[in-house]
Amino acid sequence: MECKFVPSVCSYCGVGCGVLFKVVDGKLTGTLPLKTHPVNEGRLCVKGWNIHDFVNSYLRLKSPLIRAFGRFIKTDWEEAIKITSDRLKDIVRQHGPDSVGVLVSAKMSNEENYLAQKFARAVIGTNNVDHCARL
Amino acid sequence: MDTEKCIACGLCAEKCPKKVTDLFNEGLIKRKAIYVPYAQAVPLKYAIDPESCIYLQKGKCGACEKLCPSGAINFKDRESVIEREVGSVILAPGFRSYDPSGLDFYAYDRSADVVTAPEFERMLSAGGPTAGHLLKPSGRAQGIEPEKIAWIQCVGSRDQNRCGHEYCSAVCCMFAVKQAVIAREHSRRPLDCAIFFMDLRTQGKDFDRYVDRAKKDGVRFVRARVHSIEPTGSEDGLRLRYALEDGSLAEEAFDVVVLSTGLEIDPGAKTLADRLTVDLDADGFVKASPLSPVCTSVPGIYACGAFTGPKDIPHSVMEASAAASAATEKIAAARHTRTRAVQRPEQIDVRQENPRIGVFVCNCGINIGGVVRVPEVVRFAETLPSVVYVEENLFTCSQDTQDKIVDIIREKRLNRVVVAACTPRTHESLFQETMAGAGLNKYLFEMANIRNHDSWVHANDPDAATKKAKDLVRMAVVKAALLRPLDEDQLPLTRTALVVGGGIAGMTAALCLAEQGYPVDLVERSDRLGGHGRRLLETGAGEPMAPFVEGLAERVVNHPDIRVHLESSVTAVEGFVGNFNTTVTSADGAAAIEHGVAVLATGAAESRPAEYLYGEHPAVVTSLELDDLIAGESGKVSAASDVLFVQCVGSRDDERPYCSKVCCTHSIQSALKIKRRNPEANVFVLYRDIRTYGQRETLYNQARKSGVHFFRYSLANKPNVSANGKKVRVEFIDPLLDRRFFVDADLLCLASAIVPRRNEELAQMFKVPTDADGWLLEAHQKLRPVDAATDGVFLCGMAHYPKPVDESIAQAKAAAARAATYLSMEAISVGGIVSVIDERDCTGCGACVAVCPYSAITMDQSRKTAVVNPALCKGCGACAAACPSETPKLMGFTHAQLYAQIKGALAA
Amino acid sequence: MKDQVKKWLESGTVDIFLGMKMVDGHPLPHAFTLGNISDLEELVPGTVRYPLETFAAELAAENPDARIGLAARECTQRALNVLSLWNQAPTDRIETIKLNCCPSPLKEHAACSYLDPPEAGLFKKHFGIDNAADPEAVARFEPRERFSRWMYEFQKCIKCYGCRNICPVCFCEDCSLEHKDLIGTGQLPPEAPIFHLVRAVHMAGRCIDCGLCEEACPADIPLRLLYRKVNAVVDDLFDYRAGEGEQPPPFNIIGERPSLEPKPMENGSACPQR
Amino acid sequence: MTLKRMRFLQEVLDFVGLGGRLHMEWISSAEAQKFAQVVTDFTEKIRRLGPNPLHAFIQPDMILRPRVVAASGLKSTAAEKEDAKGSLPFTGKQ
Repeated sequence: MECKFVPSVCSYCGVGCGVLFKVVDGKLTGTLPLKTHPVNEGRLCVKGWNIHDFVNSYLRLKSPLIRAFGRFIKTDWEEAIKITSDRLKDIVRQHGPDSVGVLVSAKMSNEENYLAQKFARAVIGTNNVDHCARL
Repeated sequence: MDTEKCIACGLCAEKCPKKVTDLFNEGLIKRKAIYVPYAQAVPLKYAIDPESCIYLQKGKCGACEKLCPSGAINFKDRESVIEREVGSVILAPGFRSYDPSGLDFYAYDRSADVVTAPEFERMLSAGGPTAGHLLKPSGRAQGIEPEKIAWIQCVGSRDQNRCGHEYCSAVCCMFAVKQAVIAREHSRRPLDCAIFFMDLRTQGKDFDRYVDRAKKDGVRFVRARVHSIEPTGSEDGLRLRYALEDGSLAEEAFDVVVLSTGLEIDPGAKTLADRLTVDLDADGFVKASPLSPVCTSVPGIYACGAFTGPKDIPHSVMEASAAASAATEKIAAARHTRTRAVQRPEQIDVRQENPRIGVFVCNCGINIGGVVRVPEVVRFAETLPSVVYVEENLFTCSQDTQDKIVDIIREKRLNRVVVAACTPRTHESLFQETMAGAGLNKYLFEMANIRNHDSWVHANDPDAATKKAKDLVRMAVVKAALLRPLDEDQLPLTRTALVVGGGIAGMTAALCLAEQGYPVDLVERSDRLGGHGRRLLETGAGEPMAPFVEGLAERVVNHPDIRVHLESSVTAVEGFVGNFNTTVTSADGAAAIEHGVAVLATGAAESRPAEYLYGEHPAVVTSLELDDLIAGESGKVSAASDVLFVQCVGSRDDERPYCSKVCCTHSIQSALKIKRRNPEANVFVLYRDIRTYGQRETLYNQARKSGVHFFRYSLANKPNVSANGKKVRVEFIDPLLDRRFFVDADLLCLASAIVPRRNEELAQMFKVPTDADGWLLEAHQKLRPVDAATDGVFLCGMAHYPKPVDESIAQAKAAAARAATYLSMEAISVGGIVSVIDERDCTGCGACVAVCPYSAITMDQSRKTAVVNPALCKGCGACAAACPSETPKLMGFTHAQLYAQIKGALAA
Repeated sequence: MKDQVKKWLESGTVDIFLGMKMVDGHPLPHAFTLGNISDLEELVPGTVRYPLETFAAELAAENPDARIGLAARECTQRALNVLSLWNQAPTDRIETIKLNCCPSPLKEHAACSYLDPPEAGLFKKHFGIDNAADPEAVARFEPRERFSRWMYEFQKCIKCYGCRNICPVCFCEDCSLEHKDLIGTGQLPPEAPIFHLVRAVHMAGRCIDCGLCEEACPADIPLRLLYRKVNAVVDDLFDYRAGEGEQPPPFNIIGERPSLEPKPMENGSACPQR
Repeated sequence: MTLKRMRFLQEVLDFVGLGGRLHMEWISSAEAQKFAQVVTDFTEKIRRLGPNPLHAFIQPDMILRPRVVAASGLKSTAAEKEDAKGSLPFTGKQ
């Protein structure tokens, strides 16, 4: 029986509320607002309260999937990336870079989000990039 | 009247031109010649009173026949003789209320404001002539309310001079108190209620408590025999004249006087008894021995209720069951020989199907159709979701419509049925039967009551009634869409009984069951059977007890179907009705007994008085000890020249507010024995109220005639006892002379209270609660007097409340009869409308366990979840309401279904 | 306190001790065990409150043999009593060390984050309900104004469920607040006032007045005030105070108290009360 | 049990300003007259209390317009005031 309380920052949006994770035997079992955090002062929104739920969700994707024949087929990263890049290249070639949009989310780190916009602007060549926490 | 066709719409009575005095309402109002005898009549069907019907008397009229929408009236119907071959006959013709017309001093004939108790009962009833509104009979038209009401007890009872009824009617004291309390509740103004009585005979269970409450509430009790009632003709109303206890004369005026008229046997019942050669006693009651209370002089004919002696409802209900038991014992072999099973098609599984609802809207002749625009409701129902078929019927409940419904269910592949008609109370089972006939689960049925709740209530407003009918149909349809088929399982049961207690009650119950062919285990704590019965000398009617108890014990011991466990006690109980598993422990070890039902007959005990020098002076004994002395032919009794009895020792006081019920009769019998043995002896009885209820009154009269002296004392002025050599000096005040007396008694007999046994553990094992005084609690005082709240557990004898031998025997037989209702079943049907708890959502908080009135929910501590036993669940829904997270689902009434219904109601 | 916890851990009186530890200036809940016994140096009473009793109850349920120690404020103790009553916390396996918290006539000092709620703003004062107000003061508003003020507060709700999530005495698996038949879904603010009243009803006989709900409320709804009224009603009607003693709550005992009469419709009603 | 819950709910509803709109009465199935009387009286009472104030608040954009909301319903109807007199201050133990 091991029980830990880990302070962290909510990954949902740009506000950056302090959260406290309850970790029992290595598993994230609960989220609480961090009472002393200057941003949220012990309050959270419904998303923040349920961080442990999405972490532990059985619906989370654990490997890349390809849609073929109308259903999803499990695959490895190498193939997934190859197919994605091939299709993106095709689309950009046929319809131009502005036919592609990049959506990223708060569940990624800042660095990843930075890379995503870099990818959109520098690689694809479009300004169509957006983020769910663009408050 | 064809009761199959009558739909109780009431049209016939509305149009019937003939008005007749309503006997049910004690002649206070009129009814028609075609009528329903009283509002709660079952079945609710109209009847024609042939003596008053114009058509039957004069051959003209027939208005009802023309108007009846269902053609139920058949004037050609004639009286027919029906012959049946039966093994036993039970007589229960009841009683009639004494008619005080002849008693001129009570002015019953002369004043409308002098009424009998049954008349007053109707005046108080919400279904009565004044709808429960308390009005002065003489001022009913003007709406004048009474301010003072008097009750006069013992009218037609305890009176040999004017009405020839020596007996006490046993029930009047209690009903007068009840009427006084209710009258005060019904009155808008403070009502002065006074009860004039001789002895207050409220000996039943919890009755004295009720009286105490009435006194506290302000009902006056006046100990006086009213001499006369004189109508003054003025505002004063009725003048009562009476003598107070000290001899002074008193007068008081009242608005209304209620005569607490006694019970007597109807001449018709006497004729019936004559025809059957059943012996009656001088009072007209069935001659029966207290040792075989429901048997008549003719074998195979049994009697119960007031026909065997005046008695109250609980006692009558007990006797009814006892008579049923006695009537089946001899013919038990014929049980089930004439029953047939119903053939039904196999059930269709509709669980995977989308709801396909059929709605049948009933016109009920013009009963509904005359107010509600049924075609409009039909069109509306067609628009409701999941409804695939709607039909209008003239009479949905008629047999041909039933057959049609079956066809339509098949043809349209309906899997839910809604009937918008009358009340499910009377018709749901009929339609469910139809469902089963079409192969549908009977719980896929829902009813909307657009008659009683709608067309009857809003008869003057067809628009509103039609709107409401739509709402009701919508509610039923949205609920029906969520209905699920429910299963009923057949649970096998162990067809044996366990009887705890080997006294008279326990032995009687065991014998009755064994005689009906059910094996019985009888557990007795002591080393021999008989209990207190062995110490009693004789019954109230003077029959010796010893041979009876001896004979009973012998029959029990020798009965092949009874196993007697002496010096044993119950130490653990598991299971539930039909499947109990009880551990009986004796010196030889523990034995497990499987049984289907249990009868608790653990008896009571005589208390040891802590007053009046009991245990300190050899001359002071209790009633049972005096019995021992008399039986032992002790010189102590024969030599005694002064014997004194003190009643209510430890009963009817603050500590034990109940009456021990048997002591008055017991003491008077002992007093008579002493008098017989030594007529020179002075015998005194100090009492508070002499409660020789029913025909025991004869003993009281005998005692007084043979010179036994009776003195009343009150709780505030208890007699004072001191030692005086070998004698004890008893000082007391005679209220009539208001003087202090003393008696130097050779023997002082204390009528000590009967106290419950300390058997909380046993009660808890069988989940039977005890009342405030420690007596085992029955499920319903009047209607289920021998059933415990727990299914399959029954009680009888003194464990339930102190009572004389005849009542104990009757109750024991009753318990056996009730137990046999389970034992005669092939299996117990469980499931249907019961609560179901989903383990995944249950947090094990125990709220449902605490509120379940039937102990049907237990906590599985290892899984931390509550478990419902469907065999015990009655579907009351208390658990569903108590649970903070709505986890218990009451099948057929789930939260989802009820919410849908509420939303349906508000959807308009 | 540190010595006491150390003694408990070393003697095996408890396997785990839940208290507060200072981490980078933040007092955080922490599970002290024999393995990290040196952490005890940082053990603090803490001015902020987390529902430690909930953690303890969860741990106890997961580990049927574990013995748990707890730094308990008075509200923690009350919550434990309630949880025990509802069969949710094995109090025989939970040891507590009392903290000096709620103020009393004897001790003014109290380490409780709730003690000085922020002053209500002007708008809230004018149209809403001051969190620091007394239930009696709220009751003095006229009914319609009372309703209006409550609705102003309830409508700020963002349905974060924080009040329920942090509540130490909320333990249902299947919460009525998420019951779509009771409370409509997909709208914000949630069906007011139903959402808050449903919760208020569920708190009856259970709320131990710790105030964590109000502390956690991002919309500053005076929840503690509402539940205080609930508690007062339960106390007045049933003579029951949740968290004190071992009496089962009134809604868990079948039967009515004879003195409890339905509320009369109004004075001089045509239907006299019996 | 029902009585307990209803008594409790009456007080709580009253506290949030919806008092007098919940009533409970014991009526036996034999007391049709009483039933009709109670329903009539209660209907009449509700009519006097006026429409449910809740309806004034159910507007989709309510959250954006708290000022309007707050201002819209600070006045009690005469009947509500009267009812408040009967029910407040809370009388407590009975």
